Order: sequence, then structure tokens, then C-alpha cells
Amino acid sequence: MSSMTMSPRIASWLQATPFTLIMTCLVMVPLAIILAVSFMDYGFAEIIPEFYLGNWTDLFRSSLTVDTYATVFRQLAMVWSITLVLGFTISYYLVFHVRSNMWRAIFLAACAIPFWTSGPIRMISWVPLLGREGLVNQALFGMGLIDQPISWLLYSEFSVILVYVNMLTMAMAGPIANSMAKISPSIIQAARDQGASEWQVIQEVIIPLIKPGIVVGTIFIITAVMGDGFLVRAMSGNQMNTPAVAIMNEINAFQFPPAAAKSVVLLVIVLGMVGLLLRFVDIRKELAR
Amino acid sequence: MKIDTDFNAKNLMPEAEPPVEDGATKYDVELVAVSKSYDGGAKAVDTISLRIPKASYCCLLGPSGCGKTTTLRMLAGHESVTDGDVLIHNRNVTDGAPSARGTSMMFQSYALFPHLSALDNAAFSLKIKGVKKAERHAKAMEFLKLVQMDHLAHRMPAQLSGGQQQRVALARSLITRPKVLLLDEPLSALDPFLRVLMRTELKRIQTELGITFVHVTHSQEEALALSDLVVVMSDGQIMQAGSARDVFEKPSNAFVAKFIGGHNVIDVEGRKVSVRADKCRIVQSVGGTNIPAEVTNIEYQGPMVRILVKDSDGKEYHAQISDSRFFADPPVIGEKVTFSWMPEDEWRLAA
Amino acid sequence: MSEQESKGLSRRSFMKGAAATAGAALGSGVITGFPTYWAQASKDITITHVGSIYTTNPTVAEQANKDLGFTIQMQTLDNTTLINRLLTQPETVDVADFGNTSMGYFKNKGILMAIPVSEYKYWDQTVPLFTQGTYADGKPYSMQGYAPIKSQYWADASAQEYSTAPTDWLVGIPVMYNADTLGVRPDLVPHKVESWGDFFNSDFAGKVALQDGVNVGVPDAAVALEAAGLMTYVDKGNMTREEIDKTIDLLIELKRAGHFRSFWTNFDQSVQLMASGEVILQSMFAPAATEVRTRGIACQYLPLKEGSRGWYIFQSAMAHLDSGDKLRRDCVMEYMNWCNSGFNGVYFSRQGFYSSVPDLMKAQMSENDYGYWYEGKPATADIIDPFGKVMEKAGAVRDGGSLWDRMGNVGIWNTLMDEDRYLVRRWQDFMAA
Amino acid sequence: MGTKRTTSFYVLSFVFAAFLIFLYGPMFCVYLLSFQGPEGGMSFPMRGFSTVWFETLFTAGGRGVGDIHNSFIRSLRLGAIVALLTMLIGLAVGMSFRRRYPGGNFVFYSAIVSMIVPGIFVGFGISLTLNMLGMRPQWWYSGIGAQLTWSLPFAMLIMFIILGRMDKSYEEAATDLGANSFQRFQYVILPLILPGVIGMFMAGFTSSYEEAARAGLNIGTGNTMPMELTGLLGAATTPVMFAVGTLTTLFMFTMVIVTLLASWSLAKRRQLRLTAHHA
Repeated sequence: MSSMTMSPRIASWLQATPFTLIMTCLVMVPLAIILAVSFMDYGFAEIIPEFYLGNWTDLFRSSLTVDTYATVFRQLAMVWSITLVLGFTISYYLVFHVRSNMWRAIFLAACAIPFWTSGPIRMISWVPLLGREGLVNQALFGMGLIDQPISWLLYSEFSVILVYVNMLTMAMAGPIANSMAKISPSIIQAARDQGASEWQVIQEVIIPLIKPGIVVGTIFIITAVMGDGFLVRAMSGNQMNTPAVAIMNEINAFQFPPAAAKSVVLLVIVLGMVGLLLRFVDIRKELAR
Repeated sequence: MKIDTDFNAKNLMPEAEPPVEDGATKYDVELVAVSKSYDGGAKAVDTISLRIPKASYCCLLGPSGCGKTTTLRMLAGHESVTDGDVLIHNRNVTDGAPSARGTSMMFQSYALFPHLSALDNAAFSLKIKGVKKAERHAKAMEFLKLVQMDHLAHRMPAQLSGGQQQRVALARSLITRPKVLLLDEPLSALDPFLRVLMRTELKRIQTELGITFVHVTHSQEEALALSDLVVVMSDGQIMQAGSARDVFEKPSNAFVAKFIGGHNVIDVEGRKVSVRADKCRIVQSVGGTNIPAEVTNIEYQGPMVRILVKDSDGKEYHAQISDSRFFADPPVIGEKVTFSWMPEDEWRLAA
Repeated sequence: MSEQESKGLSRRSFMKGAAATAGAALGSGVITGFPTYWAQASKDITITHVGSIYTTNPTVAEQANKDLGFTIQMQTLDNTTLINRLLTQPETVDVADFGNTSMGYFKNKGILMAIPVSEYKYWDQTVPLFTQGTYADGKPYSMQGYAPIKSQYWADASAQEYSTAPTDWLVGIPVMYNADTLGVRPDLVPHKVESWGDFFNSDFAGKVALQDGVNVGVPDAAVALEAAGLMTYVDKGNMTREEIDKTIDLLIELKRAGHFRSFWTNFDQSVQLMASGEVILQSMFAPAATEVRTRGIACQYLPLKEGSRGWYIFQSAMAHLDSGDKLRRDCVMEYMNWCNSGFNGVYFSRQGFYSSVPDLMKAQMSENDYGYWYEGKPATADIIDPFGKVMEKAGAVRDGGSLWDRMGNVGIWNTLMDEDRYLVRRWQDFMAA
Repeated sequence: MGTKRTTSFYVLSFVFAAFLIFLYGPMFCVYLLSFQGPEGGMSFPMRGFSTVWFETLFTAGGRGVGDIHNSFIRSLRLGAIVALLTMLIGLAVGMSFRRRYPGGNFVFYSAIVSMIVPGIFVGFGISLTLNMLGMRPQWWYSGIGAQLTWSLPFAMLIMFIILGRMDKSYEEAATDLGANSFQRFQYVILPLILPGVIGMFMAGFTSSYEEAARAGLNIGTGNTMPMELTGLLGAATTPVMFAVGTLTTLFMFTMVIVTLLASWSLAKRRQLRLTAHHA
């Protein structure tokens, strides 16, 4: 075994080589090309390799940029706060209230099964649920709560947020539960001993201790919401425009340079947000703890 | 361990109980036929009854799995009681919340809140009560002073050594002014030197505060050194409860005699008796029981020397003799000796 | 991509003669009964055909493999992925289908082959919509939008520019076509709809949907706005910037007022919208209206006085074939001929699309089927789709009538405007509003 | 904890139950509508109850079925290979991070970038790059490569979790006992991190099975399952879609159960062997 005599640094490099090659060739290089393309002119479905700043000036001049980011940040704020509260509640229940490991495993599996259905199918299945003649409206009608179907259940900001919450709550709950599981039960008991009520334990002990989990979950939520265009289009009935949707629309119209410029901006914003969060938590240390 | 001369620990416990008026409140803790079983399985604690007098240092002693920690946790309210009653200060707290019992628990792992400084850890219960910041910090500082941690008040738990963490945990427990402090193997994670130091410290604080400490340990040395009341447990039952001296001198059964150490358990005419090792000799005793044996091992323990012998049936005995006596005529391993003791040193054990 | 362009150019001029010779040789041949050596050599060839869900189908592929002796590999792609594939990886494709919304992309690209008219056997029998740029009766049709004749012929064999006058070089072989209009839920509409203008009638506020896109949705909106008297255009299929601005501003106003229920991107969404009652009036594709009806829900596909919106799908061969293996190119031409020869056309005709060679269809379809789908005659027996499902009961008449009733009044064609770049930007504003 | 249940337990149980209902709401529609009657459509009401859509799914050339069968097989094949590579490469990169080394940060942050860049752009960028290099995309290199950019960062995070929690002293003990680095890996590290390695395989498979944005332009001529479904949704769809949903869920469910049972019986057999040795 040659690595026996190899310096640890060389061994690390060798071990990281396949990974790094893939990330470099298939992520970094394409990103560099996208950056380059953002400075090019375009015609009908063609990129004209000449230096052109128009994509960038358009981007910074257009009210579209502000509008789309306002929309996506509003959605992000709503999705984040709902998934945070819901994800926290679920992990708190699973970690501190469910006592049997078997039930915990069963509950977790139950949360995972719906995600084994292919994405496109999951997406279309909301229509029979939320539509004018969908199950929810029929149930409400049957209970006599409404006398005509609620139309804002589908193709509205409500449905966008709802489906985001449906898909992302577990992404938030996972890291939070992971952090919670690391809290020693004796710490909770110590707090109870000290006279803290359940709510005070949550406030004073659990929340401060699961901050890293919240940060990791937040990163997942930010990436998913900022990067998604499909869900917004499908669930808003194509009535909402976010930066990712705008990029998709331009890609669909084969207008790559402005789409590239928008992607660079989106990437910088998302990286900035994630970078900021990573300052508060060392993700590597946190995962390993 | 120097203590400020003007520092009176008793002042930290202003809400002391009114003076004892009747016999009923002579005890800080009473367990009445308490049992614990999990999911209908075997009993972890089996119908134990125990009374701990006021302001005493009580050690629950036993091997792991004997039910001592479960008993402590039932006292604390961290474990539900399957059967029986728990009384603290003559008040039935069997179903009471942990914080409403007047107990406070110090965990084996210390369970300090990792996100709070030593000061904030100590001040935690006051924060819960809604005490203002300046006030609770001042109060917490007093308690940190009691445990001699005031100089490290602003450190985070991760920056403290094991012994220091323990002191903070102690301050945090005491600040709730418990009637009974529960300690779960508080010394087991410390190195031997610190262990002895902390032991003294615990006893000092207990004496100064004048409250009851219930201390779980598997070390008989610790139990004997600290206790006013030693409770030896095995298999979920109390084997013996009594003063340290009683337990050592008059073990109630073979288990206690063996577990407390320093005893030979010997069959004499079909009866089990215990003989303290330090009462045994390795020379002929006139009027005593003499057994021919062979020295198998010699352990030097400083003031005493422990000698292990084996008789012709392969039965093992040990004797502890003073170093001066030992070195007067030191036996060697393999030497044929006579192992002996006097009948008055036999203590008859329960069957 | 400009590199590609220049490569295409040089290759094109070089290959010109060779291709013509080969074309002449094959064009005179027959489909079946090839010399054995040809069948032997071609059996290892696999042709990659990419297209939409309408034109790529395992049943058709299976039949083609059976009939032709070489392998057809079909791949169904959504339109974006498809055009992207053609533009960035044309060599990975042999045959591709696309519609008039994409025709603007292929000019001056050198991606598509100039198909010699002589190599396509059924050109003479093809409807004049494509060959001449007229209706069957010889009358010219609307040239608003990408009318078929605007992109049917290459100006020359270099396959760079389109020609509106017939030449010897085809951009693509027309496969299917139809005309779309508004669909309604007659059970739910407040009054009868006869004009596109009703789309913006406040009676329908909150219950209409538009296709989400600048190639179909915008022309529809333009026709409706003009019909409602809100706008006038020089050419709705190719608007000026001012027209685009005015149109989008008007649409934004309507959107903010809650006039639109939804915007659909695919067939299924439009069906769902209509079937679920979310929407009672929307522009939709013909089979979508049929699909709603087969679910037992009333849905009418309206003949409107402003005419319909026409569309077509071309099948093209890729330019790289000319410079590659000649046998492969021969197989591709063979396959493209096969596609319009019968089985495939009948297959999609029975789903409500029109073949560009109706006479060939007539010969191969049952009288009842042809009568119902092409001639507007009442069905003499149940109309059954290729999957065995009853689509209409005996006695039913196709809404919109015969082929020429439906295709005879096209107001506008699906389009890709010259100001696409600007339009997409403004459409984004509309979406964000 | 053996204490009594509090009110909050019942409240939280209710919240969790409600969440499960919310999670399963659309799934319930999928499962139920896959048994839609032959005349029924993609939405309620149910027009009868039948298995006709499952039959359609298994009829060649069935309406709305497209090329689902082959695309499913392709997805499984692709998923298995991506999972295997994810496991191996993820394991290697995880091992590299057990010591600090120059360039480690680049490796780490490139993975973070890959996780957060919209997939469609990675896919488009790769296809543009291939095009510039004059390479034809094929599922077995560009398709797999594109998907690896998505699955590998997750594998790396899993490795962080596992290796970080592993007590270094095991390995040191093995070194003391004379194991070389290879033996150390084989006999000490690998058995200890095996659950994580299996986790990486599963994560690799799932991310590949669901992924279309990156692979779409780089897969070559054969559609994968999500691509095929997206393509099919462009036209007349029938409850066959829901039948596909029901069956694939069932399939995945079976796979997971079988995997669990297999690993369980493996552990059991190992246990038995050990006890036999000791007896």
C-alpha cells in the first residue's frame, strides 16, 4: 500500500481528486462560461460572442429585478417562518416526546414516503386536492362551511407557499432534529429542576442550542426557494415571477446572455446569504459534533 | 480551600424551615414502599422504604444496576413512581413536578447549559423566576463564591475543567435553595486527587448550608467518608441503612460485608459471619480460629499492608495489618502462615 | 455558435452537388423491395428522432422499425429541451419535429438540412397551405404570424434564409397542423361567445386563462384586444415595440384587476383548468377541448368571427447528415417519407390533428373516421381513438366542421416575433405584475 | 424518561398527525385517483373504481403511457450507477477531510456552490461546455457527471457527519496493533461508517431518480423517468400518471424494506456467528 509511505497531504489530495475534478469540470467551468456569456450579445437563439454590457445594464435598470426579488423574498420569508415553526414543532415532538426508537423511525419513514413519488406527479396531484372541485373545497362544502368554492386555494400565492411548506418542512425539521438529538436529556432535566416550564426550557435552553440546526435548515430553505422556478410556475398558475422563473423564461426563449446575467446575480445573492449564515456556524464542525 | 471569613453560607438559605415542632417533620426525605418497574417488566426498585433525617448527608451505595440512581431520579421527579409514596419535608410529592419538590439535582455529567456562561448557568433558575438581570447576577455571584468559582464566572462551560464545571453545577443547584440536594455520582468523573478535594468541599457546603444531600455513589470509600446515613442497595432493595460506622462494623448480610470491603465473609459452623480484615492476623491467635494458609499476594497501602492468603480448599482470605507490624516480620509470597481471628471479632450475618 | 455557423456554410456548399445526385437517385425509388444489400447494410443503422409528445410515440416507432428494417429511436422532449438540443448538439439528432413558434431560430444557423423537394415523394399531394401558401381554393391566407409559407422553403441549398416563393429546397416536411381557438364551458358561460373580444369581457373576469408564452399567448391576447376594440395593430404576428408596450400595459392592467385566473404552459394544465371549472373561457389546443369532453364535461370549441390561430409541425433532417454516412442519410429520407405515408398520419389523424397529405389518409382510414375527422360528416358509428377509447358517439359532428371549414379562416399563426427579445422582457414584467 | 405524559404531548401528537395528513393529502389523491374508473379523469369526482389505468400502463402503446417503461429502467440504471459512484467518490473525499490540507476549502466550497446553483444552469453550462469541446453528450458520462454534481455535495455532508462522530482512538488502536492504512480502512473505519456509506448510496440513488434539470440536456438520447413524465404532461394525460405514481412509490417502498430486511438479517447472521464462536 503506497499511501503508507505517502505524506498525509498527498494522500488527502489523491482522495479528493475525483470529487474536485467533477466539481471543477462540471460546476466551476460551466459557471465561468455562464459568467462569460452574460457579457455577450444575442440574437434569435444564438449567442453572439462580442462584448456587450446590455444584459447587465438592463438588469440594473429594469423594475423587473426589483419586482421579482421582492416576490421571492416575500415568499422566502413566509416559507422560512412557517417551516421553522412547523419543523421545530415536529422535531421537538419526535426527539423529546416520542420515547420509543421504533416509533420514531416509523414516523420518520412516514414523513419520507411521499417524496418517493416522482416530482412531476406530485406537482399535478395538488389540482384534485385544492381545485374548485377538489377534495378540500368539497369537504368544506360538505361541512356547510362554504356555499361556493374557494378559488384562492389553487393558482395563488397561497398554493405556492403551501406546496413549498409541504416539500420543505422536512428539510428544516431534519437539521433541527439532528441538533436536538445532540442535547443531553440531563440538560433538559436540569432546566426543569431549576423551575423552568416546558415553554421556558424551549426558550432558554433548546432554541439557543439548536441554532446551528436552524442555520443549516435555513440554508436548505434559501437554496430551494431562491433556486426554484418549476414549483412557483406550476402552483401560481404561471402568475408569479421570481428571479428563477425569469431565468427559466429566458432560457425557454433561448435568450441565454440575459438569463446568464440574471443567474450570476441570483448566484451571488444566494452565495452571499449562505456565506453570511456560515459565518455564524461552522457547518463542518456542526455536522461532525 | 480558603473561605472568606465574613462569608456565611447560612445566609444564602434565608428561607429556612421553621424550627421542628413535632416528630413528623424530623425527616427531610421519606420513601414509603416505593417501587419502580418499566413497562410491567422486572422491578428496578422493589418496595423500598427509607427515612432520611434532617440536614444529613446520605449516600446511596451499591453496584451499578442496583436501583440507586433510579431511586434518586424518583426523588427528583425525573422518573415516575410505579408504586408507593415520596415525601419531602412531610409533604407527599409523589406526583409533583421536579421543580415543585424542593429538590435539586446535580447530574453526573454536570448538565451545564453549554450556551451560557458559568454566571448565567448559576443564575438560570432566577431568570426563570423573572428576577432582574443585575439582581440575579449578584445572587449567582454569591453562590459562585460559595463554590469558589467567582473568578471564572464569565467562562463558558467548555472552557472549564471537570472540577470547575462541577462547582458551577453545584452553585446552580444550590441557588434554587433546595431542601434536598440530589447528587448523581458527582465525583466519578474526576481524577482521584480532585475527587478527595471535592469530597471535602461537598461535606463542608452541606454542613454550612444545613440541608440534606442525597448522594449516589458506587464507592464505599466515598460513602463512608461523607455519610451520616449510608444506604446500601442491591437488586432494587435496601440491604442496609445506617450510620457509616454501623454499616462498616455491623454489616447486615454477606452482600453488604463484601461490598463495603475490608471484610472476610466466612462460614462458621454453617453460619455466615464477617470478620474485619484489620482484625485478622497471619499468626496463630490464642483462643481464636486458626486456619493454615499460604500467602498469595501482598499489597502495600502505606499505613496498612493487605495480605491475601489461600487455605488448602482454595478459599481466599485477606488481612490488613499495620505497616510496622508487617515490616517487623514480613512474610513472602508462597510462605505457609496461619490465618486467624478472635471470636469476639466475628459479626454474625443475616442468612 | 458562430463557429458552427461558418462550418455549416462551408460544408453546405461543398456537399451541394453530392446531395443533389443522391437525392435524385433515391427519389425515384420505391419504398419497399429494396435490393437486399441495402437492407443488409442499413439494419445496423439507428436513427434518432426527437420531438414532442404529439409526434413521438412508441407505437409509431415500433411500426416504423417493422416497416423499414432499420431502427428508429424516438425521444420525447419538452420544447425547450428539444430546441436547446438542436441548437447546441445538432449532431446528436437525425430527425426533429418542431412547430412554427420555433421557425425563427433556424435561420442562418446551418443546423437543418435543405431537403430536396425531389426526395420527398408526397409533395405533389401536400395541401397548398404549405406548397403554395393558399387555402385549398387558392385564396391566400393571413400572413400574420409565422404562416407556413414563410418558412417552408429555403432560398437555396445553403439552408440559411427562408423563401416565401417555392424553391427546390424544403425546410421541413409538414407533418401535422391545426387551428386553435377559444374553448368554453357552455354550461357555465353567462352568454354565448362569438368573438375573441369576449375574452376581455368583464362577464368573464377571473375565469379566463391564457397560454403562458410570447408565441401563442401574446397573439391570442392581441387578437382578443383588437376584437374588443382596445388595440389596433399593423401586424399582430410581428408587433412593433410600441404595440408591444401598449399591449403589455393593457394586460398588466387587466391582470391587476384580477381578470386572469391562470396561465397554462402545457396541454394538461389547460385541460385541468377547464375540466375543474377553474376557467370557463380560454384559448386552448383542439385535442384539449376533446379531452375535456371525453371526461363527460361539456366543452365547446368555438368558431369565432376573427378566425382561428393556426399552427403546424415540421419534420426536419439535420444538416450533419449531408456530410456524414450516405447510407444514414438515405435511411433518414426513407423514414421521413414513411412518416407521412400512412400509419403515422392515420394515428394522429384519429386524435384530431390534420395530415398534410389528406388524400393518403383517406385511402387508409375507414370511411367513418375520415368522414368525421376530415369532412365534417356525422359519425356513422362510434369514433374510437387509436387507444381504443370511444371519443364520440355515432351521430356526432366534429365541432368546427370539415378540414377546410376549420383551416379556412386562420386569423393569425403561432409566431416568433422579430422583437422577441423585447417582447420576452415585457412579458416578464407582465408575469411579475 | 419514565415520567407521565403531559398535555403538550397530546397537543404535539395532534399537530404531528395533522402534518402527516397535510403531507399525504396530495399523495392520497395520487393513490386514490390511480383507481379512477375508465371514464374518469385526472381530478375528482371518481367515476367508478377500476384498475384499468394499471392495465393501460402495461399495454404496449397505451394512451398517455409513452415510453415510461424504458425510461423507468433507464432511471434505475442511471440511479444505480450514480449511487455507486456517489458512494465511492463521497467516501474518498470524506476520508480526505480527516486532516486539514491546502485546497480543502476550495473542495468544500465548490460543493456548497454546486448545491445552491439552480440545476438548470449547471445543466446548461455543462451542455455549453461539451458543445465547445465538440463532445456528444451520452448518458454514461455527461448524464452521470451532471447528476454527480447534485448528489456528491450531499454525500460529502453525510461523510462529515459520520467521520466526525467516529472516535479516532479506534483507528489509533488499530495502528498500535500493526494495521497499515489499508487494513485500518478495511477492518476498522469501513465497518464503523458502513451505515453512512449505505446512506450515501441511498442519497445518491434518490437524488438521481428525481433529478432532471441537470441531466436533461446532457443525457443523450434516452429519457429518464422525470423527463419522460414532463414530456408526457405536455399532452393529453390520463390517470395513468397516477398509476405510475402509485406503482413507483410501491416499488421504492419495497426496495427500502428489502434493503432494511437484508441489512437486518446480515447483522443477525453476524451476531449468530459471533455467539457461535463464543459458545
